Amino acid sequence: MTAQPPAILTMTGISKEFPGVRALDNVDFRLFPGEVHALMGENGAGKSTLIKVLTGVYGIDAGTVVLQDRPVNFHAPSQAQQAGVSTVYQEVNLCSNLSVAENIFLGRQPRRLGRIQWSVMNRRAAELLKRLELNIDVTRQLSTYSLAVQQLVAIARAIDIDAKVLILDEPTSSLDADEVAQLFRVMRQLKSEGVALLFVTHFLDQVYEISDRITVLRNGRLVGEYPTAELPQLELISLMIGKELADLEKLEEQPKRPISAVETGQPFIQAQGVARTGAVAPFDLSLHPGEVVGLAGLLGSGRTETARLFFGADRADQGQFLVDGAPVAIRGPMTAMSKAIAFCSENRRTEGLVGELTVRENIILALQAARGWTRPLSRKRQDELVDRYIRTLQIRPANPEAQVRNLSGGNQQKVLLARWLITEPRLLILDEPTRGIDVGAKAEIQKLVVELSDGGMAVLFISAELEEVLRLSHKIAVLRDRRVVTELVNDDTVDADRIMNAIASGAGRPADHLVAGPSDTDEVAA
Amino acid sequence: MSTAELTASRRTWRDWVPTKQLPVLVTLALFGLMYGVGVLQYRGFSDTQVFLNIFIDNGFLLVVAVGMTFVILTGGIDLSVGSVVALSTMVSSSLLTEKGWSPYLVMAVVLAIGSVLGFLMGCMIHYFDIQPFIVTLAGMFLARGLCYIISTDSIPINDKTWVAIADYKFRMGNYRLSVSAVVALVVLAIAVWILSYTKFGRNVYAVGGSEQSALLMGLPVSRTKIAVYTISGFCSALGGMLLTFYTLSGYGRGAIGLELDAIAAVVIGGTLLTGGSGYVLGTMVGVCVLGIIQTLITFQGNLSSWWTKIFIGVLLFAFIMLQRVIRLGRKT
Amino acid sequence: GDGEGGSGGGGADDGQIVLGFSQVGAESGWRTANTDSIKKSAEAAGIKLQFSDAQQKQENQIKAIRSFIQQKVDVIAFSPVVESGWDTVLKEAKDANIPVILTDRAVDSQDTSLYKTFLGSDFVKEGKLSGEWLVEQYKGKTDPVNIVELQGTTGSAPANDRKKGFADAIAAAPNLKVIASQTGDFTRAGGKQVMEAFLKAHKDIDVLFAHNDDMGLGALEAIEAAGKVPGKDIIIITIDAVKDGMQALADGKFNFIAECSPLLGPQLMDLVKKVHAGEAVEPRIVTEETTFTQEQAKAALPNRQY
Amino acid sequence: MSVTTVIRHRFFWPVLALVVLLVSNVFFTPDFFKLEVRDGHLYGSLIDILRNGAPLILVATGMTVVIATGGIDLSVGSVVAIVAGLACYYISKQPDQNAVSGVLTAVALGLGLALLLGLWNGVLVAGIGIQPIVATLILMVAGRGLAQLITGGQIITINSDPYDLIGAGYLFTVPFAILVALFVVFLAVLLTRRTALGMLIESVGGNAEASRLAGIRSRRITIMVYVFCAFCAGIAGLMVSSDVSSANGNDAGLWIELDAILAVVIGGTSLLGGRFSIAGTVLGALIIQTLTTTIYTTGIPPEVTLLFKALVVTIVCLLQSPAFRAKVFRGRRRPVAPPATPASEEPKVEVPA
Ligand SMILES: Nc1ncnc2c1ncn2[C@@H]1O[C@H](COP(=O)(O)OP(=O)(O)OP(=O)(O)O)[C@@H](O)[C@H]1O
Ligand SMILES: Nc1ncnc2c1ncn2[C@@H]1O[C@H](COP(=O)(O)OP(=O)(O)OP(=O)(O)O)[C@@H](O)[C@H]1O
Ligand SMILES: [Mg+2]
Ligand SMILES: [Mg+2]
Repeated sequence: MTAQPPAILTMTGISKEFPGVRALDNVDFRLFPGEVHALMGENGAGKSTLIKVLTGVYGIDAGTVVLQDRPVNFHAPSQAQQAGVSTVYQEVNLCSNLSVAENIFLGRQPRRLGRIQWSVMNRRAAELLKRLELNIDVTRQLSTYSLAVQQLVAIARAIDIDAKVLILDEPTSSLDADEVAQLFRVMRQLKSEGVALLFVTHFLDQVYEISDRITVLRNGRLVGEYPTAELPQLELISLMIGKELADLEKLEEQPKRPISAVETGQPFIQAQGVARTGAVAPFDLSLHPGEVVGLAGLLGSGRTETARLFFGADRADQGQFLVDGAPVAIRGPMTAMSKAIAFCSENRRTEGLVGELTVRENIILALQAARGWTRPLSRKRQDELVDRYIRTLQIRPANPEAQVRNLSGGNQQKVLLARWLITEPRLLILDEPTRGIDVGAKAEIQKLVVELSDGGMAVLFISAELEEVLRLSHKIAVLRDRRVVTELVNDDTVDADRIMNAIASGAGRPADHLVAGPSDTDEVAA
Repeated sequence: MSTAELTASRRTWRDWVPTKQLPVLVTLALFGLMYGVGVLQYRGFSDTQVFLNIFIDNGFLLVVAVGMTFVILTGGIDLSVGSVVALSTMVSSSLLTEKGWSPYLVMAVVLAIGSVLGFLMGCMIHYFDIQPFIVTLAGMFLARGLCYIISTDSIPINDKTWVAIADYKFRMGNYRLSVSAVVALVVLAIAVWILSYTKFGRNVYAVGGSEQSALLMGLPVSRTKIAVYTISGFCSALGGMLLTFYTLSGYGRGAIGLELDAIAAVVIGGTLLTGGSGYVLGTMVGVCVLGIIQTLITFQGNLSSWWTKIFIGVLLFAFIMLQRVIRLGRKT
Repeated sequence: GDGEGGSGGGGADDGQIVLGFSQVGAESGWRTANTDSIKKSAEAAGIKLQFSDAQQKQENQIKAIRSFIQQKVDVIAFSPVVESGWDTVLKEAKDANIPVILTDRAVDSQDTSLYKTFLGSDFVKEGKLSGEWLVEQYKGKTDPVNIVELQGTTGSAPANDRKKGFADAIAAAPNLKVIASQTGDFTRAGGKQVMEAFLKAHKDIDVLFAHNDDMGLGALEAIEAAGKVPGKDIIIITIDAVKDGMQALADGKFNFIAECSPLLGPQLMDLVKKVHAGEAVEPRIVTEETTFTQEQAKAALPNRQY
Repeated sequence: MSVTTVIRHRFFWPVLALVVLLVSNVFFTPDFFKLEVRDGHLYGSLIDILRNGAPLILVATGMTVVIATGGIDLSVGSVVAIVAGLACYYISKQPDQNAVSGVLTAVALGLGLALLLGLWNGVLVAGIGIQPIVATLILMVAGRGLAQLITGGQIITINSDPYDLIGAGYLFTVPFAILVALFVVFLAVLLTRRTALGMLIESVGGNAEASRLAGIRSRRITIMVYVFCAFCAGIAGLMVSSDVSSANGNDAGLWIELDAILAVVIGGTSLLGGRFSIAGTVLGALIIQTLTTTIYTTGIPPEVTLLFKALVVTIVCLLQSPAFRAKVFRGRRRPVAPPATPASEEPKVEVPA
């Protein structure tokens, strides 16, 4: 096509097979300097695999890679890095036992006379993060920060490496609009410096906002390469999903029941003055059967921590919960589950799945835990349940005996969701359930939430995508600085702007006594 | 607002106690407590030389434990250290006494043998993806077997240089430190420096934190992993040499079970066996704790053999419990 | 250490002799009996015993001896874990004017002034006595005699020495041949397992020589399970003469035992007193030991204390 | 089943190692595989291997589940010695050592104590949160002393026919010890695979935090596995003491923890926890016992024994390592490029056949 600058990276005829799965089949891919190239495809289409094959994480079965006119064959990510390819992989791959600054500079620490200069490193790390509008204590251990911060740190690390090619595999999956904007600003600047950017995301608006060119993969095969400007959104979706446009109409959203129809009778669960020192300030929140309550707030505002209290993942040290009007001490996940509460964590890799176990085992895990080890689910029953949810959520590969760790990121998320759905909870807490999920599946999940709530299930819904929260929730609790600042009934008057206003001018001051706890958080310049 | 201001304004008293170093500090405090008990309980315990003797008597253990710290920080383990220590005592003594080699050449050979063994184990662990426990267990059998091949008897060392080194004392007023104690402290200092001020040292922590992440971050994982086992092999060989300064002999059945002492010292010093967290200075405190337990028992002087073991167990238990209680107490 | 003079006699305030004793460990019944005997006789002799267990580690023994020196005991006695490497610490003891007595095993120091005396059994001799008895049994016969040997823990002194003594003795009779030799770690279980394997691998075993009674006792069970009669089909020679071993000998299951007595407490206390008083003592004192045949065992068994 | 499915089976290499070891014995002992009935019971080298391996099989089975939770139990050797000591001590104090009731009480006492010791380990690990290796190191050291305390550092010899049955007796011509080991292994398999326990253990070992958030009572499970492990070690203790009709506090079970861990790993269970295989462990234990027996029968001198052991362990582990097989058997397909100049590499295109 445009033959003006020669491609910096050309991949031809790439194939990659895992035992039982053909992840890539004769895929071609080109990347030009000074462009943002979006790699699109459904969950499991092979996007991450293509990236890993390129950077030497996996060996290539067949095909050639040419970087700057020279054929390359990397055997380790370090080689790719040295050749000028810098990568942010899909799951956050940092060392959470080290400080933020170290994570950014590992392997490239500023040194004098062979001695690492810690103060220089910390200063530069802070400066670098400020470029992404992140003001945090960089000497703190990375694990004390939320996933979103970790994602930003990974990005900071990648962009600081002086690279000719920058690969970002779903960097925005846990980021809020603000952070995304910052990231895009940085990406544009790099682009203007002639860096070639490869960008993977499931957010279509982001694709159209930033990318110049799109390559679509489906089932490990190349569908085609298109200039973004010439590819309408719906057509892109149909290319990814491989269905006709007409079929997509089904994914259109359904009308939501009005709140008056939901908030009747006794709430299923009520939080009264619940709080946890150093984590969340006292708050009240109630959920009725069939009600979807969204939590909105900026990154690190305490949505996750609030949700964890409902499940007993962390124990509340103030206030009380009423379930069906009766006080209940939620001491741990077991008590919560006995009250039919389910919690789908945002951090699927460390808090959700057991990578070594199979899809089937991961799905039945919570149900089995609730029954106790002496009453195993019969194999027949397991297969029934698992098959049903593999079909409903379109988990791929549709093999219940596949190891979960080998699934693509989005499919892992679906497995986690399935685990909680089969427990048939009365309250389902979904923390970023659509993180890393493709458009088709996302619509399915949203539809599912609506169906479930219609069926009488209460849902506590957290998402970095405000639109999603708005679309699904009957009521939205707005958080700021780990304090519930206001509660909005989601009627026609409420839109993204109003919520942003609520966040910005939120009623409460920052809770000073909270911010410096041991599980301290980042700050976001508002 | 600058970051510095931001963070400064948010500091509370908690921040003044360094969270990361806490396990080491707690261990140190408990060591002080035990020392105090010894001073109150036994005559002559307060003599500073008793304290220095801990280093003189355990110099070799300290060196071995320092090597072990590197390995454990990467999430591995090295069971071969005890046997490699024994092997180096055998190699030194047989080369010196039976072959009459020059002592400096012997030192070089011994250190080389240890490092090569460590290097080979590291390669097996990394390239063939075999669990460290098993590879080093095989290494343990191998080194011990080599000892017996050299001789099943103990071999004395009469070499002049060796004896001179063994007898040399650094004096500070009334107090003495042996060469091996000083060597051990130097090794410790070097290890502290490597682990906190070199790229390699930080890579050790990164690999221990998450090997996969380290790999994806483009760190030289293979080099790091192989290097830590080489270091451990080197330290074991050096430890074996220090042991020969202590005993002036080589014995194939020496240092049996030393690997457990070394691991215990590392872990008591606050390092996590899962890797990625800990300090080599903690290891020193761990060695001191083991040393003081031994000293207490010697001063006690009338424990029967089995009560000695039970007493060691009870002290270990008390120690670890206190460590836990103090740390938990801070968390909430 | 600084302080008052530091010559012998300053240990206990009441003029009681203080003996620092560093034991190898508690690795076997023999060793424990040894410890027991020393503790009991110290008490009987009115000697204050500072006991320390080295858990089979030379380092610990050196530490213990150093600590004895620091505590200014009157006499130091110890059973060395190994032969070599004692010069330094023994010199320290000598400088501090504390006499040293070796028990159970010798050290290989060139400078014999470092210790007053060595009280103990002679492992080589035990092996030799066993071998000589066997040679005697087959005197005048030329048929090949197949011997299997159960060794003690590899690298331990009794195993090395007994093996050597035995080999030296049977070298006199060319028809006696050790066809298999394996370690049974001085334990019954070890003896049993190894003997089982020997019985399968070698069809014509005439003699079993075990480095201690326990391995012999274990081997007994293996031999019986194989349908052979111990003491008849296979001649059994062992060392130690513990009660169970003597019983087997008296029952005709063993054929010969060379004694290795752990009960050297009384002798040791005598020596301690003499050494403390500055009397001259023999540099080498062999413990009173003997050998037993089946007949002798029957006679000796009733008053066997260990 | 095709040849490739056989070769691909995860037990292929360990089984091959076992077979090679067994067969190599034939060169030294021609009738190595011969089984005969002597004095009304089975007799032969294979039976010896099974019977002598029974304690190791037991301990390794217990160790497997502990390792599956990501833990380790160093104290099993001491538990073996304590239980052996206690049972024999009790029997030795009985007026009639042959009384079945006395023996049963001794067995119950021993196993009861084993359960308590396991509980102790479990509470230290799961309740107090001490690292398993240290928690069990405490009992490893102190327990050995305890065993010696019970036996007075001496060997307690007993003459009890009912007690002898456990380790040295026969039932239906088969050594009783083999039956006991089989039964416990069967029980373990049943408990872990017929209930959900196995999966929950693997989940805890695979990802402890995720398991907690899935509502698994990981604490309880962890305590349970340590109790089970000590129980297995306890039975092994009864077995070894009964085998030689005596208890030896100093030597019983010495270093058995290393052999057990080795067996577990040879059997394909990762020391990091997660997936476990009891069948694999039994296989591993048999390999180790066969190795020991082979050393005895082939007349390898004791000084070389350890070298030989190192060699075999290395070979077995190498064969088991997929990375090794990939690198060595199929040749290396991708030459390793020097990291600094990756771009100068010629592209290597391989098309899988
Ligand atoms: N290590 C592996 N072993 C086996 N199969 C794998 C492995 N890694 C990936 N796969 C399979 O390869 C296919 C492609 O996965 P990949 O991770 O590339 O998808 P993706 O396009 O990145 O999807 P997502 O949007 O969900 O991240 C999937 O079917 C996945 O199950
Ligand atoms: N398990 C934990 N341990 C320590 N600190 C934690 C933990 N979980 C959360 N935090 C801290 O608490 C802060 C509050 O984060 P939380 O995840 O609740 O916010 P959020 O609104 O969900 O934001 P995000 O969108 O980043 O997930 C986080 O920034 C993090 O630093
Ligand atoms: Mg992906
Ligand atoms: Mg969150």
